[in-house]
Amino acid sequence: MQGVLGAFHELDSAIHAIEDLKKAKLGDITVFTPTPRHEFDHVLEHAPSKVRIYTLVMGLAGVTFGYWIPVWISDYWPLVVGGKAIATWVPFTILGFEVMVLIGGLSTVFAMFGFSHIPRLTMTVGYDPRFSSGHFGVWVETAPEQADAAIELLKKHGAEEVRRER
Amino acid sequence: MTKRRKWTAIPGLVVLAVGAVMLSAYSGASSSQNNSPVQPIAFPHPVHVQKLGMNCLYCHNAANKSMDPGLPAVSTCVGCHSMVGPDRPASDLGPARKSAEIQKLWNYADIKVPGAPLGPNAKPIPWVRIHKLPEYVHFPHTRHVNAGVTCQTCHGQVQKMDRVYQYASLNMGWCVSCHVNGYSPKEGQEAAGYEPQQVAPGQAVAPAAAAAASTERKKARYDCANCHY
Amino acid sequence: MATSASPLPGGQRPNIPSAAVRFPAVRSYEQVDNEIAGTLRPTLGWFAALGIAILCLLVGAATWTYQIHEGLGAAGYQPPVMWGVYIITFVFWVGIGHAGTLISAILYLFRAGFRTSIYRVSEAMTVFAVMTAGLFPILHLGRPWKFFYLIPYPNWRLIWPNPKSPLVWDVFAILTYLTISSTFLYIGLIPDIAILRDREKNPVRKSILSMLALGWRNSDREWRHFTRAYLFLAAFATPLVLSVHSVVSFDFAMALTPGWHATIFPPYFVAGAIFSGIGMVFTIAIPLRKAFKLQHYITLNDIDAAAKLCLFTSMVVGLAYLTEFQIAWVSGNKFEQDYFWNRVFGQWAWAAWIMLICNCVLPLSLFSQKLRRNTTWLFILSLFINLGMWFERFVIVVPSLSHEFEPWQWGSYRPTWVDYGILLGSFGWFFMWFLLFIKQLPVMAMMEIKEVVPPRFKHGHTDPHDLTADQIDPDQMGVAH
Amino acid sequence: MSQDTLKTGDKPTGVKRREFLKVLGVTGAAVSAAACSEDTGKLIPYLVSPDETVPGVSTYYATVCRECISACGVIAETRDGRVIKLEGNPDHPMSKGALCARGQAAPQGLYNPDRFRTPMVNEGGAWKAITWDDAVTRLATAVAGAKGKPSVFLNQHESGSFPRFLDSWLSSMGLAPHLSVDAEADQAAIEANRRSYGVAWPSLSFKDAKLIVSFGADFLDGWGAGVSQSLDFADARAKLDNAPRFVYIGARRSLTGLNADEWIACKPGSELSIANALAGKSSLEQAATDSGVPAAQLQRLAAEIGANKPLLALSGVTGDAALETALAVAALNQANGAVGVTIKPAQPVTSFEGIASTAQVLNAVEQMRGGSVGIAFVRGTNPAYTLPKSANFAEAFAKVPVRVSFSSFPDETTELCTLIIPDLHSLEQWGDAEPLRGTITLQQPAMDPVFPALKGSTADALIAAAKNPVGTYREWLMAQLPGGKPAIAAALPKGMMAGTLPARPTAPAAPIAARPSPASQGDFTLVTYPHALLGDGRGANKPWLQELPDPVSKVAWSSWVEIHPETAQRLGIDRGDVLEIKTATGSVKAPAFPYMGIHKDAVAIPLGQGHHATTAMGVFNPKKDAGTVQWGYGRYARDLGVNALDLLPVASNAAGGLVLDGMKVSIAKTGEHRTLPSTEGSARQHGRGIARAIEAAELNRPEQEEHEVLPGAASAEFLPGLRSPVAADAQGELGAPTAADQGKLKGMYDPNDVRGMAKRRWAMTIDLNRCTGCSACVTACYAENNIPTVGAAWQNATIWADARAGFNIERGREMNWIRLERYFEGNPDAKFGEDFETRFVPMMCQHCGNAPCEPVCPVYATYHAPDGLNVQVYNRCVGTRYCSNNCPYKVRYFNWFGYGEEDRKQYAFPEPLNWQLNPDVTVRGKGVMEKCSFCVQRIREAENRAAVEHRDLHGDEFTTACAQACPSRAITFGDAADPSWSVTQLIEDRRAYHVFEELNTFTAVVYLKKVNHSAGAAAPQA
Repeated sequence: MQGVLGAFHELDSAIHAIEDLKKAKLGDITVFTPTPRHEFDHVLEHAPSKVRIYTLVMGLAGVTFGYWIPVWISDYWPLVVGGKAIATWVPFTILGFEVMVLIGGLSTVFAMFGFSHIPRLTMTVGYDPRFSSGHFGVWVETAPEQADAAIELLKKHGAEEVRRER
Repeated sequence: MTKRRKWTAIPGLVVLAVGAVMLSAYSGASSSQNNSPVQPIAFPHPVHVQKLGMNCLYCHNAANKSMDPGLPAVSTCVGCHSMVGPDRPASDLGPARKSAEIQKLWNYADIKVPGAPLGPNAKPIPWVRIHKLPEYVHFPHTRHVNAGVTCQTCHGQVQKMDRVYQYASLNMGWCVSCHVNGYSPKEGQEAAGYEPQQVAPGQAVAPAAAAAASTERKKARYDCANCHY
Repeated sequence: MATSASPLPGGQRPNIPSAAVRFPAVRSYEQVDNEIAGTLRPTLGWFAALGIAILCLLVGAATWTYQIHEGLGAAGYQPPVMWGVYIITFVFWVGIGHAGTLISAILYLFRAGFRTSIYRVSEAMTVFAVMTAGLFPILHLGRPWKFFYLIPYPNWRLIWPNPKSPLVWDVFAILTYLTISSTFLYIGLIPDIAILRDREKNPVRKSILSMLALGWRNSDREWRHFTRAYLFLAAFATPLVLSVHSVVSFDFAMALTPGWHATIFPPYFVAGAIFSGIGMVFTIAIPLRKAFKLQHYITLNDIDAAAKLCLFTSMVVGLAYLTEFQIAWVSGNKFEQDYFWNRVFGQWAWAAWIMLICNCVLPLSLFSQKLRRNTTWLFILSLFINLGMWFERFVIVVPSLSHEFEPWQWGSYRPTWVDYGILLGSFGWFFMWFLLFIKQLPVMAMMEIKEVVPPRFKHGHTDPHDLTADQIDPDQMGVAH
Repeated sequence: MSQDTLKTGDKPTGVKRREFLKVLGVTGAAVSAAACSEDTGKLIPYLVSPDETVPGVSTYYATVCRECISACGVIAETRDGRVIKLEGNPDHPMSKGALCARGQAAPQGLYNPDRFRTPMVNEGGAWKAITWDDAVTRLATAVAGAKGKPSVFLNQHESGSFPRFLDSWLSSMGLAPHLSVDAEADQAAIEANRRSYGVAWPSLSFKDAKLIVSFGADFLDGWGAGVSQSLDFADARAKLDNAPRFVYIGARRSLTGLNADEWIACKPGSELSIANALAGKSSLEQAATDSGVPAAQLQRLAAEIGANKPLLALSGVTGDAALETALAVAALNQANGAVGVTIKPAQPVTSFEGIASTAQVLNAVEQMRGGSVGIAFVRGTNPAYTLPKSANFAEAFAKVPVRVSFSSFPDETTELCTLIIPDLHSLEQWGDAEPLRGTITLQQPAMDPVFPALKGSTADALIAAAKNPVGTYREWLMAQLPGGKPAIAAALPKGMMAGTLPARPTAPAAPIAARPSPASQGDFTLVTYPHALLGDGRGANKPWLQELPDPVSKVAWSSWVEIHPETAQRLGIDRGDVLEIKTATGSVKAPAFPYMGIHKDAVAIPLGQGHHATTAMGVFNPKKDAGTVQWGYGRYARDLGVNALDLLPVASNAAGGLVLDGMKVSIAKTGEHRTLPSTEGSARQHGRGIARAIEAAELNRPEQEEHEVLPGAASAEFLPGLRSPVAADAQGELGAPTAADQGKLKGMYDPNDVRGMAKRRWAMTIDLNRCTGCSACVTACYAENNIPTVGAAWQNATIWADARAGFNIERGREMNWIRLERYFEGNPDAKFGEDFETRFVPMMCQHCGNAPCEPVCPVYATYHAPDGLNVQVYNRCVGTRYCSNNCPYKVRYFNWFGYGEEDRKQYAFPEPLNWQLNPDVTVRGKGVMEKCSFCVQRIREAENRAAVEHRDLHGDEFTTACAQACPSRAITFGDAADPSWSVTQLIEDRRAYHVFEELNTFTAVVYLKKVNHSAGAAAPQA
């Protein structure tokens, strides 16, 4: 995988660079930013995250499981305590809730990992330590022949540094 | 970047470890099943039970009367073995020989010559215990024996064991599953290794035999206080 | 449509300008990194503090070993007071463990600005407090080596824990809470760890940080899912906070014991927990702010806001106390009335009054803005609040048990050195973790601070894009126009 | 648990290890639940198995109890050759199957760790263990040496043939006859009985009395034949119509006094004038002024006596006018038609015959002091302790060259001896007794001697020493008994035979030569009395009796000074303030116990504590001192409390009995404070209706309308409690799975829904009208259920912990599964003279149908068994103690230390006390909760027996330990779901109620209200 990486110090220059890159259709664009700026979402126009679906489904699965454990346990070895019914669903709501939160919460996290491809075993090309501190990075995945165009475009928008990677 | 890949294995290992722990806990790996210690005297159950046809209750005489099965007093052994000494003549049990084990018995019982009673310095035989329930478990042998549970159901076919070993796990789950699912005389017979007698069609069956062949499962209470108090 | 009205240029939602001046003294992203990551350099004072904490922990550990060897009688239990310092301290720590998630999750949903600078500290506090609290249910067992009987796992006994027991609810609630809150903390940490990773020179530390950062690279895709997941996690954590302390309160409310058997307990406990938690946040954040020279991040405005929350919860707690007495009064239940009389005017008056003064009287001083903005006073007050909240649990646990239905079995309670030793140990354990944390990982969420620090621009704010939007708005993330 | 391994076998204790191993090897002996090791250990078989015993099955021997002089017939339960429990002999006229706390504790004498394990000789001040034969030869030479010289033999009084054998032996050796000593017997009463009725002790019939008046006669705690008297008294009071009213006259309200309907608090020593006045010998006004009792009260009493014949008046006065009072009371009886009706000289209690008076003992002491005595013997009794210090027994005793002791324990007297040949315990030797004229009770050894080094009883030793041709004592004894061998063989199983023994010589009573003793000054009068449980002190070395709270003060492991709250307030004395009590002859220091039942000008101190070795020995340390002889009456008794006898001058009443009260004392605060080791939380009910009572008149009134709580309507509320939900019953024999609902509905959400309910429900009724508070049930429970005692000084923690006797009890850590609550009724801050009522409530696990303890347990360690038991599973318990917090009755007890683990210093059953452990009951380890199990082991035993015999349980087939022991038959146990059990009738009694019924716990224990007979109601409405 190869392409061109531009590092910007100013937010607006990066935004404009991206717009032009999109117009020029030079390839897929990935933006690196120290902190989430929704300007990028506006220009990149990505679809909303699907994480919420996992949260919902696994939450429901969790609450079901959370009710099922105590009921099964109680019936598995029926012992009367305090003259109460063997499977008393009312207090089991607590367990249901806790297990829902546990499974729902964890699966949300794992869904997030999955969608954003982490944990990532290798540092892919097209990343620079500066992007975690102060700089915005724009990575265009282009064929070598179009690379020069991309470089020129990024430079025009005032990228501090532009480099070609493979 | 191999270094990076290694650590992805860690969660997997953790999962495996947890699984293993649970499996061992579930399978009762902690119990002393199959433990078969060396006894001070290598008492041959097969000879006494199968060849000589002695009943379990002859020696373990309290099994049907008490919580404890009871253990033969040295005098019980000597009852026969003061005559049946170390010098064994040829018999259907084997050629003439000198039995080291009976000699040991004589040493414990302090007997020098055949026919002598227990000597003055007789001391009990320190048998090594094999089947042991924790003290907080109260197991009434009498109740089980009288309910027709054959000894072998729990102790295995001791009549075939040259050296007795712990047959069952004696785990709580093991006890309970029998109480819950029930026990039929037929299973008992099979466990004991007795052939169910063949009955020709139309031939009357002795009631005892019929009872022994019954497959009706009898269940038992399984609340904790049956055994734990 | 025919109308003379003219829309805003650009048709964008107008944004909150105030956010721009949250941290007047913070100019650039790099400054955030340098200043906050700069606090990670260990100092002599830190080593000293850590040493003391570990010493206390060792004392506690030794005491527990002795208690296990000798039997629980080594502690000061006096039947019918079958629960004592351990359960009191358990509830105390669980309570502390609430402010963290509250601040980070609930305030996050409410968009409370003052959250940004203190939530990392309080989340860490939460995790360690819950880790501490989690020890006590095991500590106070007669046979701690059998604690696994409480955990539902398939076993050859074929027998399981009793799901009707509040203590089993506790196991579930506390473990869930520990898992979720530590996940919450960790997720929030990932981007910051990435920052540290990129700054780190030492190869060993770098590789460790790389593992922890899970290869985070600040790509737009990562951020998109990250913010979404963070929002839902916060949405989950919020009811969890409320549920956990309610469950803890069930340990008491589900019992017949006069003084315990009350429906008000869940809200009462939650309020108390939040109150004590904020108290602990002050105890921790105020010295930290000084020691790390972060006054321009944890601004007086933030502290003032937190103090207001503290005042509010204090009044809620006070109301709960009054309600308890009122319930006893109108209930016409003799046992209940006897008990509450005994609580305030009898045997246990001293404890009850410590509780009332520390939790309901002193915090009233926060009506004065001068005091709200006086960190010294807040620190002192927070110590009183911690004390008062410990005694609140004391008043709930001990007097109730010592003065129950059966007069023949009325008794008293005097803890022994064993109880105090283990109490000390718990503080050692908590602060050991906390001190280790503050020198390994940033005590403030750098990336969230960057969110409210204006980025660098080339052509000022004349851009067709809404570049004045310095406030991140999770609901609008990734919404296409 | 490795108790049953060989490695513990080689400990050099004198115990018959082998026997013990046999036992433990084959039986799943009782050991700690916590210690569930994989160490399976060894199986040690018998050499020759005893014919009549089956391993793991109890064998029962009828024998005699020798703990007090009554000599009740008892049955010893033995398991694999060990006595594990004593129970009353149901056929015996004296005990009728009941047994008091002291009798229950006998095995702790048998297995007492401080018992002498070998004979010992004192050579040059150093003690040395010798063989039994050696000891006997030394005895023979000593006796030969003393021939012709005067001699003294002090023998603990006992009924039967041994005294006769002893005298014949002594005369054959040319020695003086023995003195039969008992420090507890009321010698004045005995002498008065002799003079008025011609017998030492007529049997009393409370049943036939219309009015009972007791002048300080504590017939429920130690005065006379305790068990039979309590049985009869309870029966009398249980008659709901015209039950006798009971008036107690005395300066101190004892346990007996607390059972009275009215207490007439007179000045100490003024009983005489009251008795005379009531008998019409003097004016009531005179009596009123002497006694400080309002005349009106006395007049009412006089009227009552006139109106309620026959009367039963008893005198147990111990002042110097004791004999005169007793005679006056006898006159009162004769005047009111008591003789032959309520007092039956025709059926004398023969065990009281032949007691030597204390005066005789003191004269013997003087004889010794004279220096002429050549040899002195002591057996069972402990004069160095039971005689006032002012008698200087030790100094006189020292003048005797040869001093032989046959005592089993290292007590004060034994320590002064030169030769010790320990007697066997009465459970190890042959003997006989005649408690009631015409009933010979046989004492047979229930087991081989615990310590094989002790080859024989005292009698055997004497025989051996005399080279006497009679052979063994057993042979001699058999020759004495009527009917010969066949009759005896027939009698042994029952332990009784008809016939009488030769009458015993009684020395004429004479007071000791009056000795000038300095007159004490002080504004208080001293009252001392034998401890209700420790008696004259002989019970002090038995942990059960030390642990058992005194029925009145509820104080354990300690002495106390009773003082009236009014006086205490006046002097600024608080409960627990250490007071110094001074007389001219001595002084003692003990904590104060403000008690409404003591005259405001008197202080009372119980006897029985304050045992000391001649040289101080320091706190016993189980790890180090286990091997050494524990002088001062053993590890459990030594240095506890004070001996009130130190205060007494040597003075005797006209009957020769020691004067125990009436001397002036001065009291002073020492400034010290000691919390009393008491099980009492609050002595008041605070209107919580735990112990309820009802006026007799009220009770006899016809039934009220329904909504009234009182009469039998109760059963409706009872149903749920006396039914129990079923689960975990695969067989369905108890109901559920085969019930109408197929076992689906196992709940009790609707208490009136009978589906899914069990066919069996173990339940219990406790009749508070019968209960006298004697606490025998508590000790019986300790014995049956292996309950540890926790009060010993060394049973606390180790580091920075308080090593004080009773400290665990101060902290409420006592383990009594059944406890006796003593609640005072009436004005809490009453001035002296205002009467008060006392109610005793035996409180144990109520086995609730809706048990609060059950749902809170996280591990199912406690749950509701299909047969209605609230079960505690020790091995499942993790010790969260939540169950106890949630128990309204507070009847759950926690093992704070390893009381049941033999390697702990807190171990409650040091060798050989652990021989007594009940193999059917798990000994609890540290960190687990325990509580009353309704003797589930007995239930299982019965169920097993029934199952093996292919039958159902019979009604009243067995009962719990407490119910069995109860000397007043207050407790009834049974299956509430099966009408063939008598408990089902009692539940329907109109006095029945549940404690804390409003909590909907649906308890299985039903209490029957106490019935009061107040003064007003007492007037016979004919």
